[in-house]
Amino acid sequence: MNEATPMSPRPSSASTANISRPGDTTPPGAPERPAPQAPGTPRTGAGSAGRPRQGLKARLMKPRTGGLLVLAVVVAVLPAFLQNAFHYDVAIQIGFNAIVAIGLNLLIGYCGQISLGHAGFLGVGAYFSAITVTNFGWPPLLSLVVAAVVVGLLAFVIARPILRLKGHYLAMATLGIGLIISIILNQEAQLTGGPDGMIVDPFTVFGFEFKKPWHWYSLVGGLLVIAAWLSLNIIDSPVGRALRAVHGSEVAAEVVGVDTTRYKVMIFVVSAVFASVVGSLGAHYIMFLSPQEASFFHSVELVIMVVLGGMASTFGAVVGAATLTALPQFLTFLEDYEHLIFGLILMLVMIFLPKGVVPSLAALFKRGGEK
Amino acid sequence: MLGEFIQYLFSGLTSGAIYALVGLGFALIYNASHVINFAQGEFVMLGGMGTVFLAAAGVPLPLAVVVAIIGTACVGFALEKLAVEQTKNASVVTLIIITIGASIVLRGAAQVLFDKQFHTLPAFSGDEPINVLGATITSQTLWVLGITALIVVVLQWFFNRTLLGKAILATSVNPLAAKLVGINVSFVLLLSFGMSAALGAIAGVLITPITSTNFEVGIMLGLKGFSAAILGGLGNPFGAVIGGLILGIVEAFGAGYISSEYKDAMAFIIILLALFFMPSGLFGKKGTERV
Amino acid sequence: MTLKHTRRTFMAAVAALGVAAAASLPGNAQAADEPIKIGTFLSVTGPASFLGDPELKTLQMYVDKINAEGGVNGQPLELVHYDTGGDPNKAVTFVKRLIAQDEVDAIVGGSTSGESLAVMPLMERFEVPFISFAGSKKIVDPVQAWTFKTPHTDTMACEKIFEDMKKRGFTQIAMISGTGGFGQSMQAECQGVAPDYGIEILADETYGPKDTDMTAQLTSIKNTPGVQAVLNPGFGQGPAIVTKNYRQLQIDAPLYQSHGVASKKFIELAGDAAEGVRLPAAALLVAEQLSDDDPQKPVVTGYKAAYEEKHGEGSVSTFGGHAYDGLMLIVDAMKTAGSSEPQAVRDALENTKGYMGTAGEVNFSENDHLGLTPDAFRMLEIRNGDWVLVDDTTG
Amino acid sequence: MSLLTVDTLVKEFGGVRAIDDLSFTIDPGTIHSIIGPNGAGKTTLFNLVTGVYTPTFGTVQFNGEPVTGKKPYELAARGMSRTFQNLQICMNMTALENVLVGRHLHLDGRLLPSLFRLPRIVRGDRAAEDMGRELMAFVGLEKYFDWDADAMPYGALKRLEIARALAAEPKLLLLDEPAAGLNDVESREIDNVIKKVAESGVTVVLVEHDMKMVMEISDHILVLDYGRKLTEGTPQEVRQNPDVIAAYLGQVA
Repeated sequence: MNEATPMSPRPSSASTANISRPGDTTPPGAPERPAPQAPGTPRTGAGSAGRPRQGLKARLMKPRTGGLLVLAVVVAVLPAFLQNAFHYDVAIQIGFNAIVAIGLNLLIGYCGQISLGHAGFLGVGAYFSAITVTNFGWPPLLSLVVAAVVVGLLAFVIARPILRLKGHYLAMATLGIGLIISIILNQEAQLTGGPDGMIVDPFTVFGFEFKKPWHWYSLVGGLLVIAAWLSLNIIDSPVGRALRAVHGSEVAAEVVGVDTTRYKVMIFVVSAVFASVVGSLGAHYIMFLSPQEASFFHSVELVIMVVLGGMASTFGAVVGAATLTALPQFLTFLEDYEHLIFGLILMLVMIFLPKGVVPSLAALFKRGGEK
Repeated sequence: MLGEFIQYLFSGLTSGAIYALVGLGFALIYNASHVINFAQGEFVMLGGMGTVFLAAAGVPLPLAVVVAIIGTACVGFALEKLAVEQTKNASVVTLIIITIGASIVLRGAAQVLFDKQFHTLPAFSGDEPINVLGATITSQTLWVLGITALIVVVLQWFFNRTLLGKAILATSVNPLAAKLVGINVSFVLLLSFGMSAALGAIAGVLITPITSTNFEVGIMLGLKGFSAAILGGLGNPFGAVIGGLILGIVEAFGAGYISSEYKDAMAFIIILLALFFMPSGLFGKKGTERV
Repeated sequence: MTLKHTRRTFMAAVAALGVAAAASLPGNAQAADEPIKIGTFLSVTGPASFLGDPELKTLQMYVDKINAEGGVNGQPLELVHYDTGGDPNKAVTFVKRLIAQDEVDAIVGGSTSGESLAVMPLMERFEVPFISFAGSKKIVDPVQAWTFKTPHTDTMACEKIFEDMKKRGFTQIAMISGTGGFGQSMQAECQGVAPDYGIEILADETYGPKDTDMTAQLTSIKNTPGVQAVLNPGFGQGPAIVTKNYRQLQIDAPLYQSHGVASKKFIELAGDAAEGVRLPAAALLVAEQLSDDDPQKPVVTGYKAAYEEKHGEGSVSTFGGHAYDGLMLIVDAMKTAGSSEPQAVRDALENTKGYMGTAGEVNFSENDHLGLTPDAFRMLEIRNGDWVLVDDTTG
Repeated sequence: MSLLTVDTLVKEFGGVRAIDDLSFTIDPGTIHSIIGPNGAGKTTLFNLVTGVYTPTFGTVQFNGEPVTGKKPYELAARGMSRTFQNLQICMNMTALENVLVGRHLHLDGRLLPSLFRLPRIVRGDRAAEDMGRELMAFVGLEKYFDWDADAMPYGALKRLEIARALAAEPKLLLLDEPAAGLNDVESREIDNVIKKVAESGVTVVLVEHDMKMVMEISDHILVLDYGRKLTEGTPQEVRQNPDVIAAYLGQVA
């Protein structure tokens, strides 16, 4: 006589996760595992015994301090391994991609909203900077900021109607937006140079021109650390919890007062702005810009970075960006078989580490640690 | 001008029928597994390229067509068995990436196995255009439309009248319940991938005389097919067909009456508008969220 | 704070180490016999693969051939090649790799204009002799010290076509162009030079590179009164579909294609519909039809025979020819300079005079890094499924 | 004045009336139960009251203010909070983080302060975590603070939902079958929690099948049948109502 038997609950992961399919349900009565205890994190008793005082070790274990420190060290030490302009170029490209992936990860990994059109925002940012600096002589830094504002506004206007959509429909809508942007960039040749692209002026700030690889490396490395810091800040904050709640259970988030639409729009805009800034800088770095930057393929590449590295993991996004940027450089010796092998690697990683490299390895590590 | 209007309509139907056939493949797999298979365009490519190369190797054309379709179906089986089935609990985004990976693999394999050139097949019943009310249409377009219609009818019959078809529908609605009543769910999934691949291959054979084919032709066709399936509404094969036809017709009228530069953009704007008012596509299931 | 996070910290560290490891990319290897390294970056895959594929095949074939004949200046050639997939950004990375990592002596390639334009600043900065295989005029105008190119410019093709139209008395035409880089460039260049030939463009339509049906655009053209001829610049399968649709709609005005379809493949794809189509192309396509005293004849018949022997009857295209010219120009310059030292090679290249290639006679100078004249183009017509030379400007 | 007033409420799904001309009021400071057989429309009613569904007809007033058609988060801001019959736990978060989501309305939810982790965010989160731990202890989840939600047993998740709902400090708490699927011991614990909540001044509305529990803790009971009000009153009155016995309790026997 139960209205719905508790034996057939619709687990939240299937009913409200934005993208779901039959079978990907997590049984709510999952087998009880021993309570995990993080080493070095003191526990408090029940109630008002006050919060734990955190020692230095505990603080270093937090991603916002420890993880960020590791990232900063890697960025600082990496040049010792970079032997030439090509190595620097790959490192810089990794940095650019990683920043976009970190932003996109906030949207896809944490908020659970897919976008197959983010290269479009990157492209708008890039072209805005390229055109205003090269054709109209704006200072590059000003262009970059204005471009970010313009892209932010564009994303804001688009986000509201689009983010009502769920799952594959959202994928389609974002794909459509990206394609429309890319078509415009291709067609408005007087302004953009069309499919052949346009030459872009160098990046100068107050008279200093970013010319040498290490100039760019320092800039991008610094921005990467800042982007990771901002991302980690967001995740572990009221905003971040609201975002993750939207992913976990949209209706639950709503009934405790989270304006889910507002947060979806907010993070869509943030991730678009990340992409825009990278677009602007990238155009100056390459000193050439073509509509391929805004293409569907680039959008898909960015999503692959996020998913491959690990959704809902800031450092996963970095690892994903690094892997996807560097891997083709390692596979060139395969010549005609390059694409075949690249696709196989992608498939195998996703089949065997479906949550992405970093979270899957982390889970493995965790299980190992408990034994 | 009537002739002009009808010509645009024919033009739209030609492209639209192609999109519809590819969209149908998306719908079929989605129906059974709720997976969007981004390698669907590659099935179309394999059907066309396979036929071309078998024929070039001296296999009689009709036999080449059959072998290419069966071969592509086997690729579909393999994709389900070796990739999709191995990922029971993967999120849908992960599955999307896996099927994108599969499409890269298939393109890479085709590039090595076949070549990078464009190829074509002779039209089934000659190249003579048919005049209708001052407009012309090629007989191959009629083949595409006719076979698409036939496939829709056969699919309707299959899903509504046969036990196996009903089993697929049941699996789509509730895989657990389907399993409990004795349906071999993994067989159903395997079958749907095979059917969808075969359908893609048929599309490939049908459209090669119109568009030609090469190892990368699947990318754009996949994209359009996906758009068609979404516009029509997921889970409804009939919707995918209508979605494809609408897409083709919007492009043709856009190119004819407004601007050929922005005809693709217009098609996507129509899709966005449609989704804005109908978030589950034109014929998709609108469910109230149960909490 | 939480367990999830602490573990992630560890993993981040591990991952970061991975990045560091990844940074030690393939190291510099110096071969013992010190070959001359020729670098190339081509769209072997992607939308322009029909350019990159024959280009790479040509380069590989002739590098082997040259080595079998004893190499250049006593040194063997080594070809280092990367596939850009047509992406200018990838081209930039690969060119940095060619220059900084592979330490090549010269670079040829860039199947598309976008790729070529994107990497030119690098060639200038690192002072590497570079020969592009792409069409755009912007590559050699203004002239950059280190950049040369082998194919005719798109403007020349327009001029050749309009010349033929003028000769046949056509003054009002329509254009239907692909929206790819090549189609758009041709569209713009042709619009620019049309007034010089007294030609008026009455209708200007476009189609996407992957479109499946162009009857809508062609119906607009058909219904535009006064159109005497139609020009379709584009490449890939698009022009073949346009040609088929053109016949389907029974448009009577003559159809012109561009040098973007200058391979037998086009005739194969368009079938009977291709009958009567005219296009400007290099002499390569009609090698056998050239008169025996044509100085270009030995070059084009030689290349054609060699390529088709390896890759099949009818497989030759002018695209592969551009790669042949590029490689030979570099090799000749190295022979002239007596070394592969960049500055010497560049100077020798710039002083190339009377090189007879598949595209025509090349005369580089300080102000001309293209070195071809419009008459290097031949006007061809498709008759009975083959090319027929129709202009009499050639010798 | 009543806290919640529902007036001539109607909800149709494709022509079928799941809620049909329903009116009732809920007074502050009571434990109010809604009972009825399967498909009586209890959960639909919850969804209508909390804004998850929009009514076809009729009005809802909360705290003297008309709130018909308001979004769930707007109602939450006015002091309404709820749990779900089918768990709605964020499985991608830890238990404590789930409770902190419930605290959302009392924290700074603007982007920039969070982005730069201003001191106010740090302070707010710290206080919220303390409160979250207290609430988890309150519902008996001391051992689960830093557990990933997807690793917790069903009964614990049911209680976690209550803790999350309480973190919003609601005036009105709607609990949809909080004891469903729990064993007797767990049920009694939930029982106690509900009583404690009510004692703290929160008005509780309960949908529950466990008649023993309903009769024991309710101040007032509303009986639904086919979307309509069958009767309402004190547990005593309801128990003796012949319609109720026929339509509902009769089935049990």
